[in-house]
Amino acid sequence: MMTEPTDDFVRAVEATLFAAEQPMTVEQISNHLGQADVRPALAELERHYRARGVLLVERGKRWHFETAPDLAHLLRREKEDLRRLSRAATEVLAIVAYHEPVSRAEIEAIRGVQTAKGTLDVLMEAGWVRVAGRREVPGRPVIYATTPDFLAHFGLGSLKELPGLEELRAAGLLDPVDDDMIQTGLRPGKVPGEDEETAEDTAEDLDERDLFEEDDG
Amino acid sequence: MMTEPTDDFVRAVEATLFAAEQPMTVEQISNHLGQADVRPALAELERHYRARGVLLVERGKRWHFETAPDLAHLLRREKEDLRRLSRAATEVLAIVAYHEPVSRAEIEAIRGVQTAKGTLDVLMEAGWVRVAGRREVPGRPVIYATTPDFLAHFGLGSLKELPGLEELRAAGLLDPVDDDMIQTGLRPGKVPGEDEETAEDTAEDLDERDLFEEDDG
Amino acid sequence: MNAPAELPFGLPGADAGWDGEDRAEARKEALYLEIDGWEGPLDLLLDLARRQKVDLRRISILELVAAYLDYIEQAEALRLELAADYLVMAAWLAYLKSALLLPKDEQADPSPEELALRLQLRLQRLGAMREAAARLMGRNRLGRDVFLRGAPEGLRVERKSAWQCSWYDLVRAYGDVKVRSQPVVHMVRERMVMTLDSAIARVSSMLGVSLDWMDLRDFLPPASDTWANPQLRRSALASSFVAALELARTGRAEIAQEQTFGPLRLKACK
Repeated sequence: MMTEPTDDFVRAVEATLFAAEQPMTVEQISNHLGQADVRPALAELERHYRARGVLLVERGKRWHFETAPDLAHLLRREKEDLRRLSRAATEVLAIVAYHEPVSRAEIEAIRGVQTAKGTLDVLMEAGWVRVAGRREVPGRPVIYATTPDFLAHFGLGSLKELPGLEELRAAGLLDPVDDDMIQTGLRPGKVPGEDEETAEDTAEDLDERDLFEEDDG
Repeated sequence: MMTEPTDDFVRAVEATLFAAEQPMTVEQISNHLGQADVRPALAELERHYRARGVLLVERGKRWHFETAPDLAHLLRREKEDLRRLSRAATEVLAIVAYHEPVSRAEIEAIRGVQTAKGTLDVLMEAGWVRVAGRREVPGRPVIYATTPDFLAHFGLGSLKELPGLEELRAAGLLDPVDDDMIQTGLRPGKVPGEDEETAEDTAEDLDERDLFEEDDG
Repeated sequence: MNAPAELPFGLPGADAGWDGEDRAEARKEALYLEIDGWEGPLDLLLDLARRQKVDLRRISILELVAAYLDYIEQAEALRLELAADYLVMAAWLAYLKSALLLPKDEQADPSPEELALRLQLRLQRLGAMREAAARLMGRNRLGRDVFLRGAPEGLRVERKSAWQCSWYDLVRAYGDVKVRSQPVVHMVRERMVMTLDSAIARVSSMLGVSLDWMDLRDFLPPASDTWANPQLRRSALASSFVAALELARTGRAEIAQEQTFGPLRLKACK
């Protein structure tokens, strides 16, 4: 493919817009290039770039180059980081699974601590929890439930396959883990608030902290 | 003028390089575009842009778009923020480029004068010169070389494009600096050494002082 | 921008500026006034050599030496601390000059011709680099003559989190919540005590056996095994005292105490 020689003035407009740090109005380009009429050059450039990976576009009377919208996905590369759910998020997920549908206030009542909004967001981002409507009580709180992805991820046919309280007790999962933890949960004079989550995190064992770190790769 | 439809992969390479904030190697472009071979696309783009106001150039194995040099008079910015180099710095830069890798003692032997440490620092700060290891000779002196940014800044595809390189080489003017020249040179009885730095700084060209304000004297 | 690129290397007058600046004129004026403007003796020599208006390969070394010594002589205002290098060079050049003028057979090794050649080569090398620097600086430079894209969109690497959680983590977490939220019942720990009933039984049975006054403490069980526990003994003492009062009230025992805090004695009623 042989390109026709391009008019030097068109080339100058092209270079000016390429190097510009801001979109430019016709007047600005013209001022830059000795007051010449730049409209025909802009029209020609616009036509030329229409077929290319970069477009010359006018937005609000200002011209600039931008990458073609159909290629936008190429300019973003996704990288997946494996991240372990925090203890708080795991607890909230478990409560949703055992009690669904539940409102945030109910989750908080069961957990005994306030739940940061971010925790539910993480679970929804993970695709395990969804908004399942509103409860028809005063205030109409949003209620949450698990998703089919949740069942798939944990290898469950249905929520009924989650072990019941008796089974948990038999497995030793309802034994006090250690006194400190119980005391943390019952610490008197604790003021509930959004920063609760942080306070709790601090009291959590170090292992979890390690797990929090992103394992890249 | 009707432009032929451009291959989507070529458009993708074009868009990637347009959007990139840094010059990119073939590998980087390829990583960004699903490991495909980008060389044919680069060749086609390079050819296409040759006639335009913006060029696709390769500098030290990295590719980027830049405005055409013949339009410089139209684009040159009024307040030039390029740092003005002292004569000493430009000479040292040329010596590093034409002789690389080169030690400081070799630079000094060619210039017949001790080089203030600040001169090399200025070039390294500009990103044009880097430490390229040590020469495996007694004393293991640090050796310096140019960077890809140096090539990009001065519009060189590689060091082979340095002006007059072949003539200089043919004339023997780029032969390695021998020990004799470093040790005795034109200053019999005088051995270059670090302790002369201070005296040398004092003797440095005043202009260099003014331009870089390196008053650590 | 001047274009030194057309000038072949080593030609006189090719001393272009550096970074676009040409100071040659200024330096000619300064030549006889100061020495600060030179980048060392080799720089001065190069400039003097250029004044011969011939190729650096064809300069007359004798003429150059003369010019240099002349310059040093005239530069009366030399600041000695700056001039040491220049004076060393002057001495060396004076030696070179005299050696060049000597008859051949008296010449040392390396020969003065060899030394002169080396000097010439060094001047050529420095001259070449100076011109190369000027040509380099005169190129179309990025950010001055040519420009990168002013506002690149940038290539982004988006990080997406793939959340991990195992079945065990989930169930364990639920267990933890349940444990933590269990209602807490406060229970007073059971302590070993001697009940009042058993104290009354013990004291009254022992009173029936003895006819004399007995110290209250003698009614306690012997301090062995579990009764060795001091807390339990205090409990037994307290209970036995209450038992004694109860027995006295019901008329089955007499209590006597000779002084405050003295031993409490007990005897069965007749």
